[in-house]
Amino acid sequence: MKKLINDPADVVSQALLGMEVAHGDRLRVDHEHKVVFRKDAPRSGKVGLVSGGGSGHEPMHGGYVGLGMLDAACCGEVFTSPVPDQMLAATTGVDGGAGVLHIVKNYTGDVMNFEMAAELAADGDVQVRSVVVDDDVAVQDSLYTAGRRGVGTTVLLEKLVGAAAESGRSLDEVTELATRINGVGRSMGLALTSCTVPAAGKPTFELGDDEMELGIGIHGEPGRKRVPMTSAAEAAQLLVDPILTDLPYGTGDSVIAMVNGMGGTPLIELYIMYGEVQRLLEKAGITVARCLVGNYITSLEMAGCSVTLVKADDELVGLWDAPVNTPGLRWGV
Amino acid sequence: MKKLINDPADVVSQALLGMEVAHGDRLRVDHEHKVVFRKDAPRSGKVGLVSGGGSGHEPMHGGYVGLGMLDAACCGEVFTSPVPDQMLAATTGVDGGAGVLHIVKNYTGDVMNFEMAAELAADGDVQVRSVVVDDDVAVQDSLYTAGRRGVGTTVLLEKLVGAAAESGRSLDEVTELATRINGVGRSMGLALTSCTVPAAGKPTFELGDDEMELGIGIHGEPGRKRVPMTSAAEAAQLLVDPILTDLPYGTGDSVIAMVNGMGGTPLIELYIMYGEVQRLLEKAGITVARCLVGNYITSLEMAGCSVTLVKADDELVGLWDAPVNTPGLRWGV
Amino acid sequence: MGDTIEVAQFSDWMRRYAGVIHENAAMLTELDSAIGDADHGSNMDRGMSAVVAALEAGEFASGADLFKKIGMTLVSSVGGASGPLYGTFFLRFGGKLGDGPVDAQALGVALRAGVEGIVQRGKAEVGDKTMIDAWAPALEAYDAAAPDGLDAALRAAAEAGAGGRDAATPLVARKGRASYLGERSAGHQDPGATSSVLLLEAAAATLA
Amino acid sequence: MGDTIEVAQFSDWMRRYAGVIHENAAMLTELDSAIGDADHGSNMDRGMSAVVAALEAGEFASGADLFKKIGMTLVSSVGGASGPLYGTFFLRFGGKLGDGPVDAQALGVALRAGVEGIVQRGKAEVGDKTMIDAWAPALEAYDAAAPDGLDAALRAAAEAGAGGRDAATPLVARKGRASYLGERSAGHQDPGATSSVLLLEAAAATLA
Ligand SMILES: Nc1ncnc2c1ncn2[C@@H]1O[C@H](COP(=O)(O)OP(=O)(O)O)[C@@H](O)[C@H]1O
Ligand SMILES: Nc1ncnc2c1ncn2[C@@H]1O[C@H](COP(=O)(O)OP(=O)(O)O)[C@@H](O)[C@H]1O
Ligand SMILES: [Mg+2]
Ligand SMILES: [Mg+2]
Ligand SMILES: [Mg+2]
Ligand SMILES: [Mg+2]
Repeated sequence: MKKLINDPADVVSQALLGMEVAHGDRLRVDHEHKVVFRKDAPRSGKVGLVSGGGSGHEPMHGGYVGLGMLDAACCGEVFTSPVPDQMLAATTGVDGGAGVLHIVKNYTGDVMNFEMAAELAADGDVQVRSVVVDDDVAVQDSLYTAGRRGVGTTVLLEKLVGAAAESGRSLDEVTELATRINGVGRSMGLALTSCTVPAAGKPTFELGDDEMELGIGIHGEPGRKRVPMTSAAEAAQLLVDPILTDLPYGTGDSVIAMVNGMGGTPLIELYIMYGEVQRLLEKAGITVARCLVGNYITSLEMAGCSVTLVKADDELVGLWDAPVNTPGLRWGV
Repeated sequence: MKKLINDPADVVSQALLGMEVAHGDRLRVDHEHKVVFRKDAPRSGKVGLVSGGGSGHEPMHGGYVGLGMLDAACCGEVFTSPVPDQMLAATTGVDGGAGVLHIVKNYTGDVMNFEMAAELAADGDVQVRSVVVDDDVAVQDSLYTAGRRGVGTTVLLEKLVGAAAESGRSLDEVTELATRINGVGRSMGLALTSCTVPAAGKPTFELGDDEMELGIGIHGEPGRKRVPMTSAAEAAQLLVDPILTDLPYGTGDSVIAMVNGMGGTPLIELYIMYGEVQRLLEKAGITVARCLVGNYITSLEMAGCSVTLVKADDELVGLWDAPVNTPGLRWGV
Repeated sequence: MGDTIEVAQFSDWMRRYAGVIHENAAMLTELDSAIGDADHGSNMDRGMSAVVAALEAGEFASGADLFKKIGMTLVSSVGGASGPLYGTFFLRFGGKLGDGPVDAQALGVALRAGVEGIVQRGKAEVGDKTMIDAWAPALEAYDAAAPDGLDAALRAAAEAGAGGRDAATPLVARKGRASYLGERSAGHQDPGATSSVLLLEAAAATLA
Repeated sequence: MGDTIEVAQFSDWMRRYAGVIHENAAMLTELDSAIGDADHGSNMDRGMSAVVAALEAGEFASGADLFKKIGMTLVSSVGGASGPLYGTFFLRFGGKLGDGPVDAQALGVALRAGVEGIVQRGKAEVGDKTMIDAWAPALEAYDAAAPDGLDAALRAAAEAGAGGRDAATPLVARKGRASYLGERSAGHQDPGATSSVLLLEAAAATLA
């Protein structure tokens, strides 16, 4: 394992030290709880947005804290959900009287820890709601399983809901919006290489030179199936087809699209992928209203990419274009 | 070689197709010449800024085209300088009557091709100046050698000079500023892995699990020397020490600092590195006025990072904070 | 060893488990690499080190006090799926212990309450390929052997837990991270079931 | 083969060189991996394919015309260091050929002009570990053997070029990308010197 770290056990807290000095103008870090706060949190009268999850997905979530996006992000160990104490500290730290929305990715650990935190916060009478993002079409949804994972839609949702909260919408409205966005968000990902969890010290899985993993999440897990390595054009099809099949909308609609790198794929390849994805959407009669191409929700140094589509209407495009000022996403300010 | 591409010979033109659809609101692509133009180029009365070089360093340079930064970027093959025809097309395409500055990284190929283009452009009576960036302290400077490479300072220089050009400064002023910035910019980089040039099909060099390359450029070349793999704290020292030794300034001064990833190093590690770098600068009595942490000038999927310092005075900080709207760098707008 | 358990023995159990987890952390993470995210060993190791630190720092008058602390410590330090699950287990387990010495039957009641807590949190059933596949048969075996005393009951539980763990290996996961793998999860041993059996084995070695 | 060169032979030279470059592209890139950026083979291959396409597309009345086109084509298609260097070589080379048939002495004059172009562009000297290390001894050997005719001169040039290329291998590079490696560049064969020798060998096989 070759990583620019000092101690595998200390990766998260040391990265937070770096974030704090790099972005001290906009962010504040609670090192005890490993929570990244917007510098001016809590903002009175504004619904607080809290997200969090395992680390290793940078810039998510700490990099999405700031004006027009999150008020706080809880940083768990690498690929490990944070603990309720962290979410509680974040929740009480951002509550400006208008309540707090937890944005939770659908993983057993994340859901349970956020649930425990919400129970604790309710005792202290902060009004807490939560939305669970579950947009990964690689996973069959069913009542009898853990359901779909939360992946790329999380990024777009945090931006969109962040803008809504910034504009003064109520906790009910913000929660409704978040639920609606999750309902029209779909993602699918693939990996060309494994990543190495620092504490594990070796790659999570081995993959041949002629293979890739299709239907991966964001924790360096193996995917739904192993398929032969293929061209960008075919890889795009492998990602877009299952999304199109699953979309609760289609021809004539427009979307916010993201082609996301898993951390180790160069931007030049992501642009090739975006070209392919765009062509497939065009063929399906879907217009891209806005897009992101880059590393937005990653799995350490994994090579690979994912595609996310969120149906866009005028309201969402307006929220998308609203100012955002975070380390990971910034415009309009 | 596992890459999300269609054809090793067609990587650059296909990525440009993706860039064009992703950023069509701000950019225009001349596919024949592989030049990325600012959509509203040429801007009458504004000095045109043209850069370019081999591809594989994304977001540089195409991702730095836009308001407040470059007017055009010439995209060579991967790690290969573009040809004079490209620079000529870019130069005539951005000249708004106030002349054009070529921002050239000091590599034999880049320098010669830009030189030939400038000769051709002068025939067509566009006024052309050029600045050659040579900031890499890993390379001994000497009259008898090719001199130092141009690396990280290029990014900061394009931003700063871009703001100056945007504000209406003359070709002389902009050229003088660029030369001045290059004079106070220093960089040093290291690699944990090689990258694979698509047309070559295999890693440029092999590196053991306990080794790293110190003093690398940005073309996937082996470095100045091979050293044992080490901690983030020691790696930071290996990068910062030679920069400090070489700086034409020191204690009491302030800088714009960049901790840059080579493409395959996750952001969480770059933040750890930034924390270490900041601490070393503090010890040396140097204040960080502004910083960048992320993948800004890369070598495909190479793991590793570089540190760049540019001395900052009030003028430069003002130029830094001025609005910029490019795919790779955006704020204030 | 008598037929009731003292608070000190509970401490021993936890210390022994912490040691066993530390020794087996790489193995647990390896199992989690195959069908999860390569952190179960480090998660449990981090949690049990925190538990040992809590034991050093405090005095505990009763098993109830002790396990309340342990449950809270795990909830606060592990994260992931296993943090809330093991945390809830010990909180509920401790909640049933009462103040006095604990006999085989009382321990059985507490274990069942702990496991019910896991089920409430995680909503897994036997056959979902989770730690429940170890715990469910372990509880049954425990109750069946409890009349023969603590030692017999705990040994039976550990053995049945191991059987349940192994029986789950061929299954396709329906809960937890392994469920995302679909058919590919079959044939792999569940990390949480594995750490649960280690807990039962440590109990058999310390509580009887 | 006579003692003067026809335009068709110049075309043959270029076609043959294109083929040789294509066959040796991987080897040239391999050399460039060790002390450069792993693109010399693909650079030259791209350029010489463009040259072949230009030969197909056009008719050339004289060597001067032909090499002007070739030089421009290389400048416009190769990039990197080798594009301007080989491009300038052929532009200057062609500029000296004149309209009539080319004899051994005239070819020598043209070669020297080409190499002077490389030196003007790249400012390298013998011993800097660049293609100049092949060209400089090649020119000398050519001139010395020119009285014996084209064939002898070109063979001598190719052989001396190879000697120069090999003599540069132990050197530390002072120009081009290899110079960034410092001491580590010693012991590696220079890619550009290698492709230059291939060009001379192709000349010996086609022009005499
Ligand atoms: N819903 C659930 N109910 C019971 N146990 C579960 C459930 N989900 C996961 N587990 C257990 O948790 C283990 C994984 O723990 P761990 O790796 O620490 O957490 P994470 O999956 O969040 O990385 C699994 O092997 C499984 O035994
Ligand atoms: N200044 C120079 N003068 C002469 N030849 C040079 C000079 N710089 C580089 N070269 C030659 O160019 C070769 C490298 O060409 P190539 O790999 O195509 O370009 P780049 O170095 O831009 O990647 C070197 O092997 C060397 O022979
Ligand atoms: Mg985990
Ligand atoms: Mg090159
Ligand atoms: Mg796990
Ligand atoms: Mg090269």
